[in-house]
Amino acid sequence: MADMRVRQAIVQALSDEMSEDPNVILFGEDIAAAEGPFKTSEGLLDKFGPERVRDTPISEMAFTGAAVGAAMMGMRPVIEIMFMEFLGVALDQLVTEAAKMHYLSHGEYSVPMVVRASNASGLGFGSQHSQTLENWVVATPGLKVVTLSDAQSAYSLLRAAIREPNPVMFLEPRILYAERGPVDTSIKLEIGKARLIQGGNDVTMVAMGNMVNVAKQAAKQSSLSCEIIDLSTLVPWDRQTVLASVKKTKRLIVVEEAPLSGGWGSEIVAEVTSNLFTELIAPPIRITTPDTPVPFSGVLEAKFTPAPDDVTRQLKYLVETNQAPKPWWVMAGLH
Amino acid sequence: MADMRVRQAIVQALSDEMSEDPNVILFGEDIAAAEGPFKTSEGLLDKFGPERVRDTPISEMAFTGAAVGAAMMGMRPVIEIMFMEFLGVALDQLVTEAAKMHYLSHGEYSVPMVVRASNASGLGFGSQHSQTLENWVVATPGLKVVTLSDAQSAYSLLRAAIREPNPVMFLEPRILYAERGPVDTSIKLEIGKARLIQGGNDVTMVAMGNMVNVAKQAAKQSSLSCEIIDLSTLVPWDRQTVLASVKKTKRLIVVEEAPLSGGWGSEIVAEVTSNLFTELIAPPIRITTPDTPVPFSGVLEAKFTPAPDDVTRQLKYLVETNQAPKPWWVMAGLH
Amino acid sequence: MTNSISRRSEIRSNELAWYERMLEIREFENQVNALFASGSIRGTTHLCNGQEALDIAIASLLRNDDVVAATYRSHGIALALGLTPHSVLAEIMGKATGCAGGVGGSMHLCDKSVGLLPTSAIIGGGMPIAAGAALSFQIRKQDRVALALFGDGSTNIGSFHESMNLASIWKLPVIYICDNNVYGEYSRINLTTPIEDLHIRAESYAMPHEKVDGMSVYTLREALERAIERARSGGGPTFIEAKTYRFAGHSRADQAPYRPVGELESWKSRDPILVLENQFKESGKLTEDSIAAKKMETEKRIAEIVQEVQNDPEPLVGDIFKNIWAGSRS
Amino acid sequence: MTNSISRRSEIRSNELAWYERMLEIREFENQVNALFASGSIRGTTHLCNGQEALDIAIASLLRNDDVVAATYRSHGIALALGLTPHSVLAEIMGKATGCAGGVGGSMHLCDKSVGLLPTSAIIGGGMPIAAGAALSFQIRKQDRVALALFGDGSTNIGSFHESMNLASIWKLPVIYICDNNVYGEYSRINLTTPIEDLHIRAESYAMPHEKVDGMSVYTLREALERAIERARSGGGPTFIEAKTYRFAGHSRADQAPYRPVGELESWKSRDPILVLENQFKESGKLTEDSIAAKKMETEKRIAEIVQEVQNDPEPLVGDIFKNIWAGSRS
Ligand SMILES: Cc1ncc(C[n+]2csc(CCOP(=O)(O)OP(=O)(O)O)c2C)c(N)n1
Ligand SMILES: Cc1ncc(C[n+]2csc(CCOP(=O)(O)OP(=O)(O)O)c2C)c(N)n1
Ligand SMILES: [Mg+2]
Ligand SMILES: [Mg+2]
Repeated sequence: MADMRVRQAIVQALSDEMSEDPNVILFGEDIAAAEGPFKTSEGLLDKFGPERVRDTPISEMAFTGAAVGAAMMGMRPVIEIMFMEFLGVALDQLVTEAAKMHYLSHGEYSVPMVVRASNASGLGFGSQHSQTLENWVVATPGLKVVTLSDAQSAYSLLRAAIREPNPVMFLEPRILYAERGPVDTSIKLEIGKARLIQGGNDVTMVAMGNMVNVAKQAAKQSSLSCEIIDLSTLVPWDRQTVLASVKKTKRLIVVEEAPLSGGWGSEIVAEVTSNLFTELIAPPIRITTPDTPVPFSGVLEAKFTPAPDDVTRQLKYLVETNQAPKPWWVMAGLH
Repeated sequence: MADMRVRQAIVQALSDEMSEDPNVILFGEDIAAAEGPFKTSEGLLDKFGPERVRDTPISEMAFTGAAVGAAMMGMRPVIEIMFMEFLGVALDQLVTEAAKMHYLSHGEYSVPMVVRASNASGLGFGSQHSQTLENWVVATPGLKVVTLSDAQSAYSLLRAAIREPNPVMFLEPRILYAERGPVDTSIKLEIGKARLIQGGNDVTMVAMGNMVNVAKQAAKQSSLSCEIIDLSTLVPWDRQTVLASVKKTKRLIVVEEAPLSGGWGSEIVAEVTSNLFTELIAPPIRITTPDTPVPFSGVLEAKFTPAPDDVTRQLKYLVETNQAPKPWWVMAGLH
Repeated sequence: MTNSISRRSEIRSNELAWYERMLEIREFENQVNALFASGSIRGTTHLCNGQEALDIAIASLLRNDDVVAATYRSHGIALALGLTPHSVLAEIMGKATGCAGGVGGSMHLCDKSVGLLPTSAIIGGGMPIAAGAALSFQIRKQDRVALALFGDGSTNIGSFHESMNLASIWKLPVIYICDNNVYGEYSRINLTTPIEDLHIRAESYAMPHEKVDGMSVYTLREALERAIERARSGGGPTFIEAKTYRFAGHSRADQAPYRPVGELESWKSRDPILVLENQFKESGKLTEDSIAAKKMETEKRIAEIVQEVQNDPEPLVGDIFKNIWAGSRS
Repeated sequence: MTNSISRRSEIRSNELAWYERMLEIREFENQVNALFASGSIRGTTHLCNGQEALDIAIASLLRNDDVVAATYRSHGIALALGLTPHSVLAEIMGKATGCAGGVGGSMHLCDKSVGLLPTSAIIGGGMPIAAGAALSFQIRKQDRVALALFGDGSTNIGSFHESMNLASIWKLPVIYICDNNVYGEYSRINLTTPIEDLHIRAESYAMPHEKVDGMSVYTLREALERAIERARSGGGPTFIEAKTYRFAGHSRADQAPYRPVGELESWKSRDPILVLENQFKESGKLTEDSIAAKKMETEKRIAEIVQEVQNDPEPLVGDIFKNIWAGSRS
């Protein structure tokens, strides 16, 4: 079991899938000769050649659509959208074409493609290159949405995504690319299954991406017994695991990097509340980023995402009072 | 006070704003000479001339972006995206440019533009022309999102949207264009304020667009006392009005046309639950469309959106048992 | 038995079938128009009257393993490629027997057996998809071809530009065909596009291009043959502009009040059915009598199909939940 | 007092200021590069070394009420248009004194007083915005001009195509300028684009176009003057391709290992600063001595600014919540 950076785990997953299945092909901007702006395709051009690993023009709509067409013919294209925001010029192909293709062909065609995109904040890329933007790809029956949170999930979820018969939006929090972690290449993770990060009894914390790490640190520095679930797949999310956990802990906190208004966490809260209303002993809450664009300044960006301290404070308040705390940025005196 | 169709109310609002403010201009595909695919700009080319009322090429990205640029120079462009899905080729300009322009210019520029788009199902336009797609435009600080539900709100909210200093996504459920209703042109509605449709004590129903009508009919045919709120503005939504109502009724039902997974209703449920946890006597629930593409067949499409009967049944179950019912499509034996 | 594949073979092997199929398409569209007017078809329809020659030329040349990415205006190409009038009309009427089981409708036709990809209702939707299909042919070293069909107005969408460039730089076996029928919805092309010959846009991508009379099956076939040969032999993409005319309105009940006086009539004198009819009369393949007989046969056959389809079953309500996820049972 | 407007006047009235401003931009970029390397700048930066001539030519001709929509690679055009090195560097370093208060960063510069719209980090982002600004000038019958600046690789994005077509059909007073610096990120333009002269793409839109030496301020000014005159007088848009070269890597720490051997050196022999320097030396405007003095002055001044900015205050954390909604106080 090797220690790898997340970006290396991605390379490894791509490489392993490409070795096993000649239908797997890669394309995107500067992913071939330059090995990817974030080095997530290092060595793959050399290994698999220019037919299967291709640089594209700056044409997201065209190459996303090309992935749709190639997938319909039985290939398994994996494309890279360098920053999730760039889907804003190509969303049509993913949501309105790819996701509906199986349905509109009466089941005759399927679209086994993966759209990898780096997302989220933390590295000073500014307002147009730092959002999480899961909201663009939810509410789209036919499209699966997955987020990695560490090297192991990068490896195992990406492999699963490539094997998935449906289009998959695969989100990669950019800030994690350089993070190291153990990777056991024999571990299989399933799309649609949440990962139990740690067991606990006082509260269930549901997170994705880098917020899994924030939740872990917050739990560690608190004296509470926290059950932490890495949702991993946002669509379709693992109701069973989450509901079972909250049934046990009777409290729910979602830790997410999306804005409070319109973020995905409300979905978890709504479902849990509808289903476990009488069993909850405290209001389910969300700890999110505020309703603001992502600021560039390092000082501001550091305050934009909830830090472990902020989460710990919310956690403590919730469990001690069984009441919803004010938003962390209010607690922290920012607003 | 005249009776008007919704599409006429839109024309009237556009006309009145254009008369009062020379900066208001219109463009979109076939909105000038042909007066709009849904006749929502009837007579406006004649009245205001070809400088201010323009047909565009089939280039949503270009004309949405042109609206951004014109708005930054102080015009008040109102553009038409014929079907909401077409924003999938132009979302970038709205979400990543327009919404962040004030922020990125340190407050120097603002973008007073309105993007009108027809949306939602019911008329047999099929999977690629029938979605509600609010999810594309939420979670975007800097962008307001509004939905009309009748002729009065078409008129008054559109006027308010045009006067708004921020970019506004203005959603027009297509199925309502032909509906008639009274319009008092002196009534002003505010962006950000929900509309109380009827008072009641047993349950608060929050809806938008055509679902307001479904909620009304459902309430009428039930024996319960329902308070119905037309959210009108989804971003930023009127927490105060909704919370006050649920505080009184102690029960919440959101009736929405978006899919269960990823729809906007979860946001309302999550906020209400966090804030009024101890006062609720029943789990807040959502009555939505199922997680499927919109089917074309009339038989299927009629079953795709919750009908008043379905809502009545859910309502009854919730109030009688204080428990969450199964989804209406399960209750109705569809799945 | 009549199925898509046998109907496709017919049109590849038999020139008279071109004519018969054109009659079929025309009559089909007329009936769709009537059914829409009478309220038997809901939603929208986009008729192809006047544009049949291109559909026939394409179907007469492509192989079954080639693929076509077309648009909401695809009744004609669907029938030409072999889909039965029954399955297409049933889809348009939302019946369980439709080619997409009734969930698609007029804008979403599909038949994998003859390579018709689900048609897209989004302008530019099919253009990169065709490139992607071609990419897979190229990588697998298959001599298959992908073809994208779209209108004049659609050459103004970003996807057109990006797709053409990508196809060219990768030398993909794809053919882009613009059916220039002079209008995009209610706008004459000159009002939205500052050039007259759209095919010159291919220069921006160093892509071979030509313009061709869209009313003549034979002329279209010549241009297409060159493009197909180029694509199959590794020569890359081609852009073809077929000059034609939309005899019907844009969609639904549109009566096209925006046409200049005389324009429709002038184009109708070159009705592609008439053009082929005259060629076949000259060569003795058709006579006045055989023409009349064929027209009668077609009308009768389509009328019967309309009857049949009207009696076809509606989808089951549970069908709403089908075919959403590949590889899962639900 | 030095502010954006006075710096803008300078460059419009004084040819020597062109040279000084080019030195300033070059030295500024060199310092940004060093600051990034040393970890004092976070995120990313995109330097414009080698491309200064175009920025200067533009700023020397546009009026303050004209507007420019540019990109993430905009330190040069920002300084040329008049923004102070202090306010630009402060923005790049995320300081409260930055032109966007530190919330923008290197990719998002802005100054309304000299018409610099917030620069976009999205390829194609500014192109239609420039068209829209031009639309407002046209409707209000103002003789103002909007200008969009972008790179060679950006001519492959859909927005380019759509914006050019819209600008042309509406005859908007907008100028599209492609700064062809041979690379888009790490890809040489010929690997992504099958034509060499990008300006011919304007033919698709019946738009006047020309290619011009991007290393010479005077030549660029001539082309720009023609385009500006055309735009101001109602003649519509122009597309200009300026052939230049990016002396630095694409961004951050990129060392550009992908360059063919000798390419950089060959372009450096036509360094735009050198070109202008030689012209001024010939005409007697500059001497070896005055050049050396100016270079020293510039280095010293920029070094001081670096010091100052480093000591500037960070934004207040509450600033996260500012300027999100227009017209509201929060
Ligand atoms: C992205 C997008 N924008 C707008 C439309 C609405 N629309 C449907 S058909 C059409 C006209 C297309 O004209 P053309 O390309 O000439 O094809 P034709 O209808 O003439 O066959 C338009 C604008 C759409 N479907 N998709
Ligand atoms: C829509 C979109 N796709 C991709 C990118 C990533 N990106 C940033 S700069 C760049 C290269 C642009 O090249 P060019 O247009 O030649 O401009 P240059 O950087 O050379 O000035 C790319 C691909 C982006 N910012 N936006
Ligand atoms: Mg047309
Ligand atoms: Mg470049």
